[in-house]
Amino acid sequence: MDTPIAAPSLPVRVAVLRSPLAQAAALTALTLGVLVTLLLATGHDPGVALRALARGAFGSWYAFTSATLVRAVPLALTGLAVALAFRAGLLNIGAEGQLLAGAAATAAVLGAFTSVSAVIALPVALLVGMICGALWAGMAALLRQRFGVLEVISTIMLNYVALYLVGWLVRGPLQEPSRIYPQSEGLARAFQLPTLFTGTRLHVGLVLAVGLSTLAWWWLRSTAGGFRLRTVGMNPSAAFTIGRVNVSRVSVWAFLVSGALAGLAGAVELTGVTYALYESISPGYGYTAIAVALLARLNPLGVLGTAVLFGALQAGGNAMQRDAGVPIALVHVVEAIIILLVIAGDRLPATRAERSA
Amino acid sequence: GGEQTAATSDALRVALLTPGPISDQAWNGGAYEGLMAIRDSLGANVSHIQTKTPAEFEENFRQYGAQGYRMVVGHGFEFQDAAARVAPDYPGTIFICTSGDMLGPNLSGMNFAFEEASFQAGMIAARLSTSGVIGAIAGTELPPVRASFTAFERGAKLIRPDIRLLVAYLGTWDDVAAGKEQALALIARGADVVFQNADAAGLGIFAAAKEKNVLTFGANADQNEIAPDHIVGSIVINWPRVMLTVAREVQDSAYRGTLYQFGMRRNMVSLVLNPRFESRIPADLRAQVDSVGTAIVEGRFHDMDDILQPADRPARQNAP
Amino acid sequence: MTASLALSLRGIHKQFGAVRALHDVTLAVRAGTVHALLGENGAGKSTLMRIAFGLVRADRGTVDVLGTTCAPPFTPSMAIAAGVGMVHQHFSLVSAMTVSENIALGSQGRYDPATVHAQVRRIGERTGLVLDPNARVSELPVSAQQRCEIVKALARDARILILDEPTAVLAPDEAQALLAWLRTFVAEHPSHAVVLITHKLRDALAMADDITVLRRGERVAAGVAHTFTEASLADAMLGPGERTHAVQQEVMPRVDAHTDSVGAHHNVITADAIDVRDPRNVLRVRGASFTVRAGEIVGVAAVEGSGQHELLRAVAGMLSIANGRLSAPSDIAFVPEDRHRDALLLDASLTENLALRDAGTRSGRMEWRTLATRTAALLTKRDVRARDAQVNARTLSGGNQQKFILARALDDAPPALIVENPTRGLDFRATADVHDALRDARDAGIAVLLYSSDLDEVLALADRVLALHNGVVHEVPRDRAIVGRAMLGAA
Amino acid sequence: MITPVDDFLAAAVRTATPLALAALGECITERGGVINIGLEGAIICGALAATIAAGTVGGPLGVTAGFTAGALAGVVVTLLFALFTVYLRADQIITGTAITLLSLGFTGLVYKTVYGTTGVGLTIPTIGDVPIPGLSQLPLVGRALFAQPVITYALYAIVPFLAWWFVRTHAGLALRATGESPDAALAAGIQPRTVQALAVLAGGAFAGVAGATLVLAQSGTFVEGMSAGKGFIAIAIVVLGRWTPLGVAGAALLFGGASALQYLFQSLGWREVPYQLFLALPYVLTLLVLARASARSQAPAALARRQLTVG
Ligand SMILES: Nc1ncnc2c1ncn2[C@@H]1O[C@H](COP(=O)(O)OP(=O)(O)OP(=O)(O)O)[C@@H](O)[C@H]1O
Ligand SMILES: Nc1ncnc2c1ncn2[C@@H]1O[C@H](COP(=O)(O)OP(=O)(O)OP(=O)(O)O)[C@@H](O)[C@H]1O
Ligand SMILES: [Mg+2]
Ligand SMILES: [Mg+2]
Repeated sequence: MDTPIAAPSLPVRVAVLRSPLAQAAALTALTLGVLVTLLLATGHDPGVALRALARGAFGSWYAFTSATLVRAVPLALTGLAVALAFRAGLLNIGAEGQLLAGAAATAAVLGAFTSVSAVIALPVALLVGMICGALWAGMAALLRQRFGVLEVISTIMLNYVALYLVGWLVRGPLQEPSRIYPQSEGLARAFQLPTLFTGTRLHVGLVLAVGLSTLAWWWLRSTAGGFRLRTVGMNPSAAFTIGRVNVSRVSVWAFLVSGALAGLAGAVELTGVTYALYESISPGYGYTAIAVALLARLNPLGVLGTAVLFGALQAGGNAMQRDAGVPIALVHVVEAIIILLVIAGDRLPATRAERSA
Repeated sequence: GGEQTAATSDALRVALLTPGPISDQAWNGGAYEGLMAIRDSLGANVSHIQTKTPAEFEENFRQYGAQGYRMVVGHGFEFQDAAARVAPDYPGTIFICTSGDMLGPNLSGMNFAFEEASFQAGMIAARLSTSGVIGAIAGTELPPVRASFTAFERGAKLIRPDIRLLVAYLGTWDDVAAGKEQALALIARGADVVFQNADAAGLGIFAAAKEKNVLTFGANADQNEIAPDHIVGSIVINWPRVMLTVAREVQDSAYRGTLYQFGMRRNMVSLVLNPRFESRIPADLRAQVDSVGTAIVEGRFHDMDDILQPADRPARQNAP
Repeated sequence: MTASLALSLRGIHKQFGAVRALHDVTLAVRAGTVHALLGENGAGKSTLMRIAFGLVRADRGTVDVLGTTCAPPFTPSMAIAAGVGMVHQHFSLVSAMTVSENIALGSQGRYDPATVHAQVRRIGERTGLVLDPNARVSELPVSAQQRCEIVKALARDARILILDEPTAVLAPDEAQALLAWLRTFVAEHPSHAVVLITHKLRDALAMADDITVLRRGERVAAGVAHTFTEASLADAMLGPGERTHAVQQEVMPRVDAHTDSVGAHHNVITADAIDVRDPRNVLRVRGASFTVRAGEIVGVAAVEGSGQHELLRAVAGMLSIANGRLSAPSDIAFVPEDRHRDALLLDASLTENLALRDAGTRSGRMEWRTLATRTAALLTKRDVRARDAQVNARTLSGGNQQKFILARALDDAPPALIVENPTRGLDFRATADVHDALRDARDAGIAVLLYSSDLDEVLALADRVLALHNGVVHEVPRDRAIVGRAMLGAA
Repeated sequence: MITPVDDFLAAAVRTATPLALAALGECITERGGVINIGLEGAIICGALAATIAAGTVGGPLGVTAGFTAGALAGVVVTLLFALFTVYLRADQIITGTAITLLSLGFTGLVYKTVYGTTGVGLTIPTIGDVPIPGLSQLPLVGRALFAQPVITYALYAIVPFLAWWFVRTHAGLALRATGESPDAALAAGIQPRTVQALAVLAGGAFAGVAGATLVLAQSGTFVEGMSAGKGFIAIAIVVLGRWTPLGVAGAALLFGGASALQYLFQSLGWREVPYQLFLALPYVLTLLVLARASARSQAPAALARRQLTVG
């Protein structure tokens, strides 16, 4: 039944992009208007602040690679994790915890492998990170299959548990040898992911993120497994009735793969950026990932784009603090307004068209 | 956020990175106060950034280094790995990490002998406690926190060997309600003096002390006025002095790459008693506390030598 | 004249994007009459009535209810207040709520279940539409849901009742009872009126006072019922020269229209004393034994809730059997009754919907290009009206969706086919196409097991009939009276 | 005579109070078919508004002003959320995330503007515990249930009222119908969008009051980010409580109890046990309870129905 409430937006959307230029212009103007007003009201020179934002994100090769793209890597991997799960109809809010599990496992492996060649140790460590991310997600999958516990809630709970687990590990088994600091021992050079360009901090994690996003995009589109996952996400009942798809098996696998990707994000962040396990290793990448994935409409390739957008926002936010003296609170407000305007830009035309229908 | 002052182009430029909000009236707010002192006293151009995740530390250090900041302070042990990686690339910038033990040509750890004043606080707490149970609450367990709590317990035991210390951690530095509830739980177990190092969440501990009429201590800054009838005294780091001392060295090119160890000795850390409690602290105790203080300043006090504080160990050299 | 009109829609235009749903349509419903609204799938019947109920806003035109013009914005709550009640084609009940909660929905102030219970009982006594007010809608059989929809409208003193294909989900007896009641409704209240949307021309001719026919959004005929015949109605609905032999069969179905199977062969499905439990572990089928041979259609006749749902799914391999022995091929094709819930990916292309058929066993790459070609060929072969293979399933009309589903099921010549209410909600042209496809499948040697809540459909298609009552299966002769009695448990 | 059990139970109820308030509001919102992840933002805004209002007005009247301001602030923030999700039908989860970020930043900004770097300290008037004569003397539950601030007592009225309101008023039916099937609601003459908008705003008011409770009945101060994830926990509590007011109250109490147990365990001075184990306890306990009592089937059918197109 097609009431105005649940009208499918797909056919409508096409009619909408009629004058994208005008709409983009109007929206940009609105964005800038709100931001400028806000900055002026708080006594900041909007020109200086917004220039800092742009410079911090894209202003130089270093900023783009080492600030924006370095942040985009974990956002893309966790965003991909969320996108795959959502595509299978699973609300995995637990990428944060799975990331932490992956990072912790990687730190443990590399801590134990000090005498093993990096060529072996590093891939093994990343793999174990993925496996532990998958296992952490697997708990939610198990709770869902066996006990019918909604994954929305179990994954939130598991995020907190993971956080405290890491807190304990860095003060217990994984603590650095002097046993003073709550962190693991810093990785030897050989155990650090190589950087892509000298003079930047951009590491090969980017290649992994781009490669896996592309792979996931291709896999969802072109393989039977990917198609099966999509059928379960679109209509599990039809997938079972017509496709004879083993829905719960597909769900469990999707959950595990999602967890593995988030775990890899943690492993890559540890080996590519922080080089040690800290309690605060993730500034909430796993939560931001949900917005990254949804804004990309759960398209794995789109995730790369939105991850860069969010990475740029955060990189620019740091620069606004550093170079324009904008307090972090205001930086958050600015980031939120930009996100809201992106959402509005996405929905406004569609809404107008739906209303006229 | 840091304010930029109009300064001459060759003015000293100093940056501060804090892991938490500078409105906490404690660890982060104190350092920011120090930064402001540098700006006001030395006419420096200053910048501040709040950044919590290790992933961002290196980027911010590099950006400051590249922009020619002369002194960059990372406010916490967690900053030092990143600082050590960046320092060699920016020899013109001095990197300082609080609670750190790394050392290099342009990299120093800076420690506060928080435990010295904590020891004294413990002595007072033991005497003011009627129940024989005292408590200590922190956000999370960090090296200076642990050292401070150990010293607090030793000080208390010195006065009253049978005293019992209950320690609890909140897992957060800004959940005031959790701070209060944890304090109430300790109070319910008989603790009538609650020591704390919980930054913003510490306000909840003060609120509990007020409500249950027990005693507590301020930490990192002079917090005595927040609950004047219940805060016995505060362990105060004299942030303006600390930060100015280092900044002056940097400005005068007198920086020599040493580990900074600030304690009672140079009056950088002190137990500032709440005047309202002066009368409630018996003279003999007062004398005893003072004599411990003197012994510490004169280097004659060895009861805390085994409490691992980074500066007490040979400094780790920054690997090139 | 106007005064005697209960409902009057004039000059209604409605455009959905590129689709012209209604063009200058007028409908005049006289007080004290039953008015039948006819038309093929997609002709615009539902849209027109949704406009009368305020659910859809017309682009142009006026709506008068009981002599008063309803100025826009005209909303369902205004329609209800004005005395319009609508029973929707796709039920608009909240399945998680009870019957009485659903009936009370939309009022103000306190909700007192006792009052509503009393009201439900009163309406039940007056109309024969009996309901358990405490039952959850999700647990009701469709016929009871249908009653609930009607009682909901009556409980608000609806004076104009609009029923959108109310008989589509009812067993023939239930349908006859409902239609009879509609006549008493207008007979007892001369100021009231009924608009009845149906695909059954015979029902329209027998029950309605007036008839309006829509074709592709336009009114093509209107008048007093006795001025029409089935043939003239069919011509009006289809347009001149469209009445084929198959359609003729559907318009005027006779049991003797049955064509016998070319010849049945070996057993494809053999059930030996099987018990089936539903997912809640309730025993729904007890000791069922039967066979389905290649090249025959076996029809299952049963009233709603007798266990046919579970029986069909057990044979299709989707429910495990609790006891007994079942031998059936593993690649049975299944066409479930709820197309949107169980058979389609509504927001995926037809090609992807075709690929859904073996999504569970497929491996490796998806050959989308091949699949698209195959889909396109299938659309042509089975006369599925869709722009191309890449359009989303949602954009097809119900009839074409059903034809597509059947075509997909038969695409790779399965040994057996199980179909459940295959023509629910379809117009006679689409119904004819579906029936043709089923007979073709049988003639191609496929073993077909068919359930329909419409006994006439079972009798028209089946070579053998199984009567199912309360979970117990008996094979019975293909005789309407005998089958009817067996369905009700009478020997 | 106050026993450790009394203290533990009282702490459980205290901790549960703001969670229950926020979760009841979210329960209303979700029953209308909307999931408001921006709850955290409404809580922190409520907390700041309560701080400013109570501090400005001062005295016992200040507390009333504080709660009122908290509720209003919650409504104002969720108005923005409603605009995006109900009117523009934007994705509820991204919008909620943005609203939370916005609120955390905005409150930090306003706080600093109003109170400077010195902060507000402990100067905000608070409501103390009001023991009910007689009842508070009851064994075991007396102190826990009847020696609490007034806002907790308010819950004793709100929970049964909401439970009644959901099933015994037409407005309650309309709300539930909207969450189950907006189509059906529309056909019954209900305006689903209006209902959803109101449900979101009501949830915001409750969240704002929850934030005010953190300040006025608990800490007596404001700290940036003091909501500390309580909004997310409240959302989990709604699921745990199976979308019914009584269930939500019970779930909040369970979580409050688990937290109180955590505080209690830490206060016992078992130093050998890693403290993180205690901190994780409430979450682990919640998982265990969930595993015992699945909640899948009770979710409103149209909850968070996404406007999202997959590309
Ligand atoms: N919500 C909608 N969006 C777009 N087009 C629509 C919508 N609803 C109806 N239509 C269009 O209006 C036409 C009329 O549809 P309607 O549902 O009124 O047909 P109908 O006569 O009721 O068909 P049926 O017999 O199958 O119920 C359809 O062909 C369709 O193209
Ligand atoms: N979202 C949509 N976009 C475009 N057209 C639509 C949409 N939804 C429905 N339609 C059109 O509506 C027409 C009929 O829709 P409707 O759902 O009334 O079909 P129906 O024949 O009544 O199906 P059913 O028997 O399942 O009710 C179709 O021809 C289709 O083109
Ligand atoms: Mg229709
Ligand atoms: Mg139809």
